[in-house]
Order: sequence, then structure tokens, then C-alpha cells
Amino acid sequence: MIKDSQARIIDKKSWNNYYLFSLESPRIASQAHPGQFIMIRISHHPHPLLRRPLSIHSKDEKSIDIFFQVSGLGTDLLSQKKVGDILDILGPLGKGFHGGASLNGKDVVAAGGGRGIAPLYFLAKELRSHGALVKIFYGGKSLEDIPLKEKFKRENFDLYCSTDDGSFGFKGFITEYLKTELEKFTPSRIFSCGPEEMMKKIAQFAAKKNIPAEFSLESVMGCGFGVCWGCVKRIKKNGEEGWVKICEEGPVFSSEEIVWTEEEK
Amino acid sequence: MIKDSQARIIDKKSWNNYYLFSLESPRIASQAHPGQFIMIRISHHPHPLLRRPLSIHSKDEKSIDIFFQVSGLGTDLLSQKKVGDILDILGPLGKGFHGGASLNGKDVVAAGGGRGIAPLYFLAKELRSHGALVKIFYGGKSLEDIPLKEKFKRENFDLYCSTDDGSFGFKGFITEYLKTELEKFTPSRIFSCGPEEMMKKIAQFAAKKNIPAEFSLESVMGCGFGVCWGCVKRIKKNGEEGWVKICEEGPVFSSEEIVWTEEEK
Amino acid sequence: MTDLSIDLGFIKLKNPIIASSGTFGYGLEFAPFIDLNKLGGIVVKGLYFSPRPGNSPPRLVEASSGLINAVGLQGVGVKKFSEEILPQLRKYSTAIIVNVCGEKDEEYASVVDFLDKEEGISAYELNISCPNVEKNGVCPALDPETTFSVVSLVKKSSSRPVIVKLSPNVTDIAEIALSAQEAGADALSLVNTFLAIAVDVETRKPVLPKVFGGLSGPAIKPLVLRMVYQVVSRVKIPVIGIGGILSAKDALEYLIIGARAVEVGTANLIDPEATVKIIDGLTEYCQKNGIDKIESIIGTLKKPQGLD
Amino acid sequence: MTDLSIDLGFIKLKNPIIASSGTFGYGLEFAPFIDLNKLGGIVVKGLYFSPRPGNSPPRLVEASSGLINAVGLQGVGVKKFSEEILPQLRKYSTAIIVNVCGEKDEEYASVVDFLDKEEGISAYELNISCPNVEKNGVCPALDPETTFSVVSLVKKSSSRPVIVKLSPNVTDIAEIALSAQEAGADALSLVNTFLAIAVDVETRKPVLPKVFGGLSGPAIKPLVLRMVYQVVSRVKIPVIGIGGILSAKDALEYLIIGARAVEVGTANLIDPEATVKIIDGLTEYCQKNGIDKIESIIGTLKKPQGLD
Ligand SMILES: Cc1cc2nc3c(=O)[nH]c(=O)nc-3n(C[C@H](O)[C@H](O)[C@H](O)COP(=O)(O)OP(=O)(O)OC[C@H]3O[C@@H](n4cnc5c(N)ncnc54)[C@H](O)[C@@H]3O)c2cc1C
Ligand SMILES: Cc1cc2nc3c(=O)[nH]c(=O)nc-3n(C[C@H](O)[C@H](O)[C@H](O)COP(=O)(O)OP(=O)(O)OC[C@H]3O[C@@H](n4cnc5c(N)ncnc54)[C@H](O)[C@@H]3O)c2cc1C
Ligand SMILES: Cc1cc2nc3c(=O)[nH]c(=O)nc-3n(C[C@H](O)[C@H](O)[C@H](O)COP(=O)(O)O)c2cc1C
Ligand SMILES: Cc1cc2nc3c(=O)[nH]c(=O)nc-3n(C[C@H](O)[C@H](O)[C@H](O)COP(=O)(O)O)c2cc1C
Ligand code: FES
Ligand code: FES
Repeated sequence: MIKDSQARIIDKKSWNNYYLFSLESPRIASQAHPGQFIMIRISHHPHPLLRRPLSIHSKDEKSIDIFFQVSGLGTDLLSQKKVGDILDILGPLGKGFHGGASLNGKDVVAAGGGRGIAPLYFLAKELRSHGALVKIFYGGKSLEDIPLKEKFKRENFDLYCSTDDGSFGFKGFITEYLKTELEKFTPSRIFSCGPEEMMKKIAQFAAKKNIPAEFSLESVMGCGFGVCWGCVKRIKKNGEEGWVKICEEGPVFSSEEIVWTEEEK
Repeated sequence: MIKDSQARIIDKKSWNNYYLFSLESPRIASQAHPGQFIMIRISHHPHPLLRRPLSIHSKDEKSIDIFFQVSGLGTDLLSQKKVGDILDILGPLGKGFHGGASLNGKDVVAAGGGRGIAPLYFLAKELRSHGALVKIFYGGKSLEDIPLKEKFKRENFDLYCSTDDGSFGFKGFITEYLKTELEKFTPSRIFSCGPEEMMKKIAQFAAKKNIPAEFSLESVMGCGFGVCWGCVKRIKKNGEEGWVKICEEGPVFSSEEIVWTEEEK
Repeated sequence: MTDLSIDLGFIKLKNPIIASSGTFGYGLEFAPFIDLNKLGGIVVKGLYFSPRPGNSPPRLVEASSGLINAVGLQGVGVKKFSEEILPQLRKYSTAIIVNVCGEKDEEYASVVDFLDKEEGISAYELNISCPNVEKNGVCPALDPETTFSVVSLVKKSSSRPVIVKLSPNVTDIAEIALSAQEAGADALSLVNTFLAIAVDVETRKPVLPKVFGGLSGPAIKPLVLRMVYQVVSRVKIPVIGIGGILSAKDALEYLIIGARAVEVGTANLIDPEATVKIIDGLTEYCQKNGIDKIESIIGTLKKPQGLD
Repeated sequence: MTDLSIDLGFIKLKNPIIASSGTFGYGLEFAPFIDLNKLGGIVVKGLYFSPRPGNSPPRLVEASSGLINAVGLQGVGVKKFSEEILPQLRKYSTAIIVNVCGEKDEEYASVVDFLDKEEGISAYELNISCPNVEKNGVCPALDPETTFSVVSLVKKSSSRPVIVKLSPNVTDIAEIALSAQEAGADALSLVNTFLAIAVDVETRKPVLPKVFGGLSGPAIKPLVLRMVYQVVSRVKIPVIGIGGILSAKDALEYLIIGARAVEVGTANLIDPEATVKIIDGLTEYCQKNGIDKIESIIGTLKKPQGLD
């Protein structure tokens, strides 16, 4: 968990509002686990001030990829960076997804919505390397919002796509698609990342079916390394409920740990 | 004096810290006089907040050039713009240099230091088109700081260069060079733009020799079009001294009008 | 058609967007850029009774997301304003508000006295909050009693509505607001600039020759939103929000908190079309959100109720 | 060799750069990034007597060149701090300062009482200025009397120097400063965050669940420089400047105005190496300007004398 102030952008792809960057960082590449993230310094001026958290989307020997959607000023400025530009990043941060070896030979589901797909590619590859049979559920508003579908296909993952408007795949939310499919098979674990509403629904029917599930939570992060206490979520651990820093203890938590609250956006 | 929110950068050159941009703006090109300036919006974010003033360096039928030195955040960000990028500019602003037809057949001097050379190229070309015989005095700290010397030479201007360190031309300040040369000839007018100390000295010996002189002043500008009263300098007009908005009444003033003050930086 | 009009009680505005004093000149300077008839109102540059020379330069220094100014209210005085500027301004169909200044209470009153004879002014905005750099930033709006004194004096002589412009440099702005209301203020405008300093570390001098200046711009917006919030729940008269408004979104934050109108300041310097763009942005927001009348969103902030 | 050391009277610091409370965790979190021994000092996260749950999220919202936070002083309490954290922190050779909080005057005193028994603390920083979002931002530092009361109570029980951290949300910060000095404060730190609000115009809710938060970061620097300027000429005890310091240049502005040390806050979140980079920048500045001892530039602002 330290700093790379000289991470070079070595590749850049884009689809509409979505961007994929490869960043040269042998150190992070060698340490990273699926579900961990990095904090990127967007500008060296007083505005925008804070770093932005982005999941590690995949890794190579000497580089990591990030995949992000332009959601505001920070990601907009980031999207304008070019191959060759240098980024100042912290990482790998957080604890990431669990499981792995224990899932050998088992069916598992990785369900992501929109930009939430980002950490699931890294996860899916890792799970498969441990022998798990990974089914990807990938949802978006429209065909444009599932730009990684080809990538998953090329890697021969079992891919289930949905779009809200039916422009590609199942018409409707990915949660509905998943629910339908879960009548046909029962995975040993569900991993998910995406809008909170989506994850909440998945948590509900995973609980009903007694399927262990893990979720990658989002929050505005002041630091990403546990010192500002800004990123807390309601978490139950060892029977005790409290505000827990997701940058340190998460961002991934299991169904049982997360206390889904109404106030959350 | 209105706005071009869509001025495209159509050409870009650079020498170390100095940049030359061509901006597509038929309106400004058709209206501009030497010594006038534009206000450029550097960013659409809250920081840096204010536009930056830059002189019109030359003009073509449909475009104008600016020539600037990176001096801080604003000019640094501007220098990073690329050909094809769009700038939001106001102009032409201010009143510019005087004289013209009346200088037909006369010797005139245009003396610029560092980035102060910017408006003098446009001026020199205009003066020559009116039949004046223009001698350019161009000074900088070092060879690197007089990147436009080739350009003036190509246009066959009488060029006198100086560098503080003697790396090119006369060794010493451009004011000293000018003073030496003025023992050989007496121009009908001196035009100058550059650091205030330099212009003050020129004003002094121009006054001694009774040569009319005009100076382009600098000041931090809040708006550039006369509404913030931020850009004032001490100016004497019709016998009355007061704080005058240089964006509106200037930035060019004659020797007699300018009250050089100690407080100025 | 979205109805952007706003009723301040003593005056109805076409829309809640007013150009703020000192950042819009005498108004006419913006005619080449925008149709002045589109504005809710214009507050002209601060007027003392006599012409004022203003401070020596530099008068401006940029700060992080902000601007520090020490212009010192250089201006033409009431006579020249009435004779040369007002006749031209009157032609526009927008509310003309005069920002009234004074060294002493009596000067405020005499400016108002003088202008009362002139046609075409909708209201006065009493600038009791300009951080006076000569006096280390002291101004009447720092204290409830000095506020009461100047506002009640002016109200006596004024035949027109008086908006009182408050200072942010206080502990309890609601206290000052109540005092102004008690003295007869018809509305409040919040706020003038924040007292500020910048230092040049190379020369080790203050950047501004009289040390102090006033901070404006986006940097101050979160602080002013807080002050408007603190005031609207305590006073009965309308509140106008001022501070850091660059976009329609910024203006909407103020309206939702409870300001009945806003003034746009520094934004005018950066983009002379700012006011009109903000007005267009309000219409767009209303249309997108099915809002017929912008009045209906004022003060609709959903306050949390008894969260843990 | 440049001498960056600073004498605060009751303690000598290696250099004037202190990590500020709430932005540096309990200090140890930064050990992977920087050598903590290089710092002038570390102010640990605010400590109440008992552990505190903190506010519900969202706790942060970015503003223009600033950050609004409503963390609510979630923390471990004195017991856990003394048992688990302090023993590790003690190993570093830098001044450890504990930021002391309390709901009531007595809680401040009991935190100090408890910690007085522990080794390895250089001073207390009395946080009487945290805008308490439950109470609409009210805190002891808004009033000279409440300031006097809590400072004198704590001074009675404390065997260690007490730095009093003031609030910027006041009309006359020098008045509060004098009151703290009279009550026995050994130093003052200026300032805590500015009370602020942000509104989500889509949901029409305040972004922070309890409406208020505290603004920090570059946006506030010009205002805090002004406050330090107003205070240093009035008090005899040392003043520590805090607000918007990202670079050595920012720190130097404070020192030149007269702060004897500075605290670096939000910058730590953005760049965990910020403090060390600022220290290096101070050395560089001194070398470039032929300054042997940084002490010699403190309070050297060249004030203008009788300009027109
Ligand atoms: C651990 C973690 C991993 C993430 N990984 C990815 C990823 O791989 N790809 C991706 O596209 N996005 C990811 N995000 C979300 C991403 O961080 C935000 O989209 C980004 O910070 C928004 O910054 P902005 O400046 O573009 O938008 P802003 O202008 O700052 O905000 C736009 C909107 O996003 C909200 N927002 C701001 N900051 C955050 C934040 N840190 N988290 C959530 N919402 C925020 C704001 O409240 C606002 O509604 C991740 C977030 C977290 C916490
Ligand atoms: C009418 C006019 C015409 C100009 N023409 C040119 C030109 O053609 N080429 C060129 O290179 N420069 C020109 N300048 C100067 C140019 O505007 C400044 O260099 C620029 O604004 C600095 O902005 P910055 O953000 O890069 O630096 P900042 O970080 O803002 O400041 C760097 C330094 O420059 C000073 N400064 C800031 N703004 C101004 C300003 N408006 N005028 C003078 N000093 C300032 C600051 O006090 C500081 O010392 C002109 C200035 C004026 C007033
Ligand atoms: C250059 C300048 C001049 C100003 N002059 C005046 C003035 O004459 N009278 C006044 O009441 N306020 C004056 N102000 C304050 C503004 O009207 C406004 O209250 C302040 O700038 C905050 O709004 P903003 O952040 O939108 O700029 C001035 C502000 C600036 C930047
Ligand atoms: C996330 C966060 C938490 C803070 N917690 C505390 C605290 O516990 N005690 C305290 O006295 N100040 C606290 N502060 C205030 C800072 O110590 C500092 O006074 C303020 O942020 C201004 O400095 P800056 O602009 O450098 O951040 C906190 C600030 C932030 C941003
Ligand atoms: S983001 Fe700062 S503690 Fe988690
Ligand atoms: S720059 Fe605003 S009046 Fe000249």
C-alpha cells in the first residue's frame, strides 16, 4: 500500500463514455488482488482536490488496467489524459474479494451493472484460475453501457447480458435476469458490484436461497487509506454494528456484514 | 468587442517556454489594431478562475496569433492545448498603439523585452505598411528568450538583439543597447512593451531626447472590458491624475500620460 | 412555458437572477454581450455621494477558486450617475437597483436622498458590508447596533424599498439579519466579500497594498449557502443569496435553501454572458423536472428529521 | 545547513510543519509513506473520553478547491488510544500532540486528566472549535466566555502545555484569542473548519445528512491568513496557522505573516507525502534566499506604511 507517482499510461481505449487505461506499475501489478482499488490524483491544482478511487480491472506482469465511466469532473479530466501521460496513484488499496481455491469446480456468479463491471473481470479470471466455473451477468441501460461484453466473450466466459431498454440481450434489469436464471442453477457464491439498489436486490434473493454473496461497496473517499474516516458504511462484524471504513476493511463485504440502509443514495 | 466562444487553435509552435498559437477568428482578425489584446478563458472549472490577457501578436485574414511565455498556472494550462482545441476568447479589447500614417518615411523604434515583444510584431508590420522605417529592439535574458528573432529577420526588419548574458547579440539590457544606438539616430517615435523597469528607463531617456514614446502596460485583469476596475494604473489626462482602467483606455499610453510609481512591481 | 418570475413583495422580478454590484459595472457595459432586458435585475456599482478615487493597484489577486479584490469602490458619485448613466439604464425593462455606500450613516442617507428624486430605480441595496481596507475590514454590518442605526436612518429618508447587504465576517449572521429587519429593511442580500489576505513570499509583502481584500467566487459558496440557511428560518423578509454562483446549479442550491433570488458576481467577469446562461439553465432544470413556476422550489430543501 | 527548528516556548519543534488533527489518523497510518521522525509534530485525531460512533454517511463532499466533512469525530476514546496507539507513536522522535474534545467542559478536563498519566505526549490541542453538526455548528470557541471557561478548567488539571484551537466562524477572532490567552493557553492554533452546506439539486436534499459540515482546503487559505494576521499582533503566545496549506509556498505565507508553525490538514489526504515535501520546500526556499534559520522570517511581513 504505497505510492507510484510515476505510473505511465501505456494504453487507452474508449467506448462512448467508458474508458480503459493500462497503467505501468510493476509493484501494484505484483501485489494486487481482485476487488482492490487505486486512488488516482486527477490534478495537481487546488480543484478538483481529492483523488478518485477506481477498481483494478485487470493486471498483467508490469501493468494494471482501470475501466471507468465518466461520471463527473474528475473522471472527465482523467478521460482526457493521453498515452504517455504520467499518473500519481496509490495502491493496491483495500481488501478485495474472498474465496478462491475453495471454489474449485464450483459454479459462481459475478454480477455487475454499468461501471460496476470493472473489478469483476479481474475477479473472474482469478476465480477461473482457481478452477471455478464463472458465469458473468453484465447489465447496462443500453447496448452502449456494456462495452466489455466482447472482452468477456473473447475470454470464453459464460456471459449473460441485459439492457434496460432491450437493445441487447435480456430486456430488463440484470437482477431480474439473474433471478430467472437462478431458477435453473444454484451457484456456490455470488460476487457483485454496481448501483446500491442492484446489490441490495441481489443480497435479498441470495439470502433467500442461502447463497453466500459478496458486494463491492462505493462511497465518497477522502483518502483511500484509512485516515479520514470519510468512507464509512454500516457494517456488522462479530455481532457488533458500526460505521466501518470501507477503504480499509472493504470495499468488499459479505451479505451478512452489510447493513443496507435507507439513507444511502 | 464581443465574444468568440469557438475560436479553434489552428496552429501551434513552441520554443522552450514560449508559445505561438494561431486562433481562427475572422471577426477579431478583421477588427484588430496593434496593441489590442484578447482575454482567454483558460478553464471551465472554478480554478483558475479568471481569464488571462494576451496581446494580439499578428493577424491574417481569418485568424490571429498570440505569443506568450509560460508565467504561471494559466499560461501553463494554455500551453498544453492542442491544435484543434477550442478556446473561448473576448476581443479585440483596449485601444492599442497610435500613430500610423503620420509616420510615413520616418524612423521609428519598437523595443520589446521577453514576452513584451508579442504586440510589437503586429505593430511593426502595420507601421511599415504605412511607410515607416521600423527598427526592432528585442531583448531577453538569454538566447532562449528571443525566439522570434528569426521571424523578424525573415520579414526583413532592422533587428537589434540583446541578451543579458551575452549569449546572442549585444550583451546587456535592451535599454542600454537602445541608448547606445540612439546616439547614432533619432527616431520619430518609440513604441515599447516589456517589464515595467525597462519601460520606465526608456521613458526617461526618450523624454530627455524629446522623442514621443508609447508603452503597453500590464496589470492583473479581472475582466478586460472595463467593469471590475481592477486593472488601473496612474494616468494623467487633461492635466488630471487618477486611476485609469488600462483595459479600456489602454493598455497603451504615451510617456506624458503615464505616472510611473514606486509601488508598482 | 416555465414561469421564472419571483415576487419579492415590494417588486416582482422576471426571474431570480440579478447581476451583483461591482461586477457588472453600471450595467451598460454588458449591452454588447447580452440583452439586459432578460435579467431579473441589475445592481449597479457601489455609489458614494461624491466620486471616489479607489485604492492603488494591484487591486486584484487570484486565489484558489476565488478572487481577492481591493478596488476600494472607485466610482463616479451620484451626480454623474444620475445625469449620464441612469437615463440610459432606465430604457431597459429590468429592475435597476442602486448599491448605496457611505463613510458615515449620513452619507448613505444623502445618497438615497439625492437618488429619490430620480426616476427608474427599483430599490436601493445598502452596502453596509464592504470590507473597508482602510479600517482593517470594519463595516456597519459587523454589529447589530450599527446595522440598526444606518438602516433605520436610511429607511426614514427613502421612498423606495431598501435591501440590506450583509457581511459574512460575523459570528451570527442571523442576529444582524434580525436587526436589519427590525430597522425596516425590505429584504436582505447575503453576502458581500470575505475579508482575506494574500502574501507574496518572494517580496514578503502583502500582495494588496493595503493588506486586506475581499474574497469572492466559487470558494465561498459553501459558506454563504450556510449563512442563507441560517437566516431564512429566522427572518420574514426575502433573502437574496450571493456568492460563488457560476452556473444554474449553483443558483438552484440557493433557491432550494430558501433564497428568493440570487445575485451573480465574479462570474460576470469571467463570462459576460453568465447571467443569461444561468437563466436559461433554470428554465432547462424546471422543464426537466416538471416545474411550472420556479417560485415553487424556493425553500423546499428536504431537511432531515431525527436521523440517528 | 538550513536550521528549520522553531521554538514555541514550551516546546522546540524540528521544523514548523505539524500534521493536523483528523487528517493524519493516529499518525501510524502514514508510516508506510513517510519517515514520521521528519515531522515537526503530529496532532492525532480528535479524542473524546469514550469511543464515538461518528455521523452517518455521506460524510464528505467536495467543493470548489475544498472539502466539506462531517465525520463527527468517530474515534477510539482515550483508553484504547493510551493502550494501543500511544505506545507505538511514542517511538517516533517528533512532537506528539493530542487533539482533545468534549461534549462539556468537564469532558475536556477528564480526557486531559486521563492522558496526563501517560508518557510521550508533548502538548494538548484543545478542540473547542469543531463545528458540531448536531448543534448547528455551535462550539465553545464562538464566544470569549465559553472559551475562557473551558480553557481555564483544562489548564487547572493539565500538567502539559495547552494549545487552543480556534474557530473561524466568528466576527472578531482576536477577541477569542485574547480570552484563551487570559485563561492560560500556551499557544493558539487557527483554525478549525468553516461551517458550510452543500445541496443536491436533483434530490433537493442537503448532501450531508445533518445539513452542516466543515470546509477545509485551499479555498479557505486567504481567510485564515487574514485571521492569523489579526491575531498575531494582539497576543503574546505563539500562533499556529492551519488552513489550505498544500505547498511550502502556502506554509511560508503563514510564517511570514507571523505564525510560528503551521498544521497541514487536507493535503495529507491527497498526498500522504505532503508534509515531508513541504519541509523539503522550506529548506529549498531558505537556501535560495540565503536564510540560515527559518525563525528569522517569522512575522517579517513588510507592512505598508501610510500609502496614499
Ligand atoms: C472502491 C471504489 C472503486 C471504484 N471503482 C470504479 C471503477 O472501477 N470504475 C468507475 O467508473 N468508477 C469506480 N468508482 C466510482 C468512482 O470513484 C466515481 O465515479 C468517481 O470518483 C466520481 O468522480 P468524478 O469527479 O468523476 O465525479 P464527481 O463530480 O465527484 O461526482 C459525480 C457523482 O458521483 C458521486 N461520487 C463522487 N465521488 C464518488 C466516489 N468516490 N464514489 C462514489 N460516488 C462518488 C458524487 O456524489 C456525484 O453524484 C469506484 C468507487 C469506489 C469507492
Ligand atoms: C494587456 C496585456 C497583454 C498581455 N500580453 C501578453 C502576451 O502577449 N504574451 C505574454 O506572454 N504575456 C502577456 N501578458 C501577461 C500575461 O497576461 C500574464 O503572464 C498571465 O496573465 C499570467 O497568468 P498565469 O496564470 O500564467 O500566471 P499567474 O500564476 O496568474 O501569475 C504569475 C505571475 O504573473 C503575475 N500576473 C498574473 N496575472 C497577470 C496579468 N494579467 N498581467 C500581468 N501580470 C500578471 C502574477 O502576479 C504572478 O507574479 C499581457 C498582460 C496584459 C495585461
Ligand atoms: C471586483 C469586485 C467589486 C465589487 N464591488 C462591490 C460594490 O461596489 N458593492 C458591493 O456591495 N459589493 C461589491 N462586490 C461584492 C459582490 O457584489 C458580491 O457580493 C461578491 O463578489 C460575492 O459574489 P460572487 O462570489 O458571485 O462574486 C464586489 C466584488 C468584486 C469581485
Ligand atoms: C476529514 C477531517 C477531519 C478532521 N478532524 C478534526 C479533528 O478531529 N479535530 C480537529 O481539531 N480538527 C479536525 N479537522 C480540521 C483540521 O485539523 C484542520 O483544522 C482543517 O482541516 C483546516 O486545515 P486544512 O485546510 O489544511 O485541511 C478535520 C478536518 C478534516 C478534513
Ligand atoms: S477514504 Fe479516508 S478513511 Fe476511507
Ligand atoms: S480588467 Fe476589469 S476593468 Fe479593466
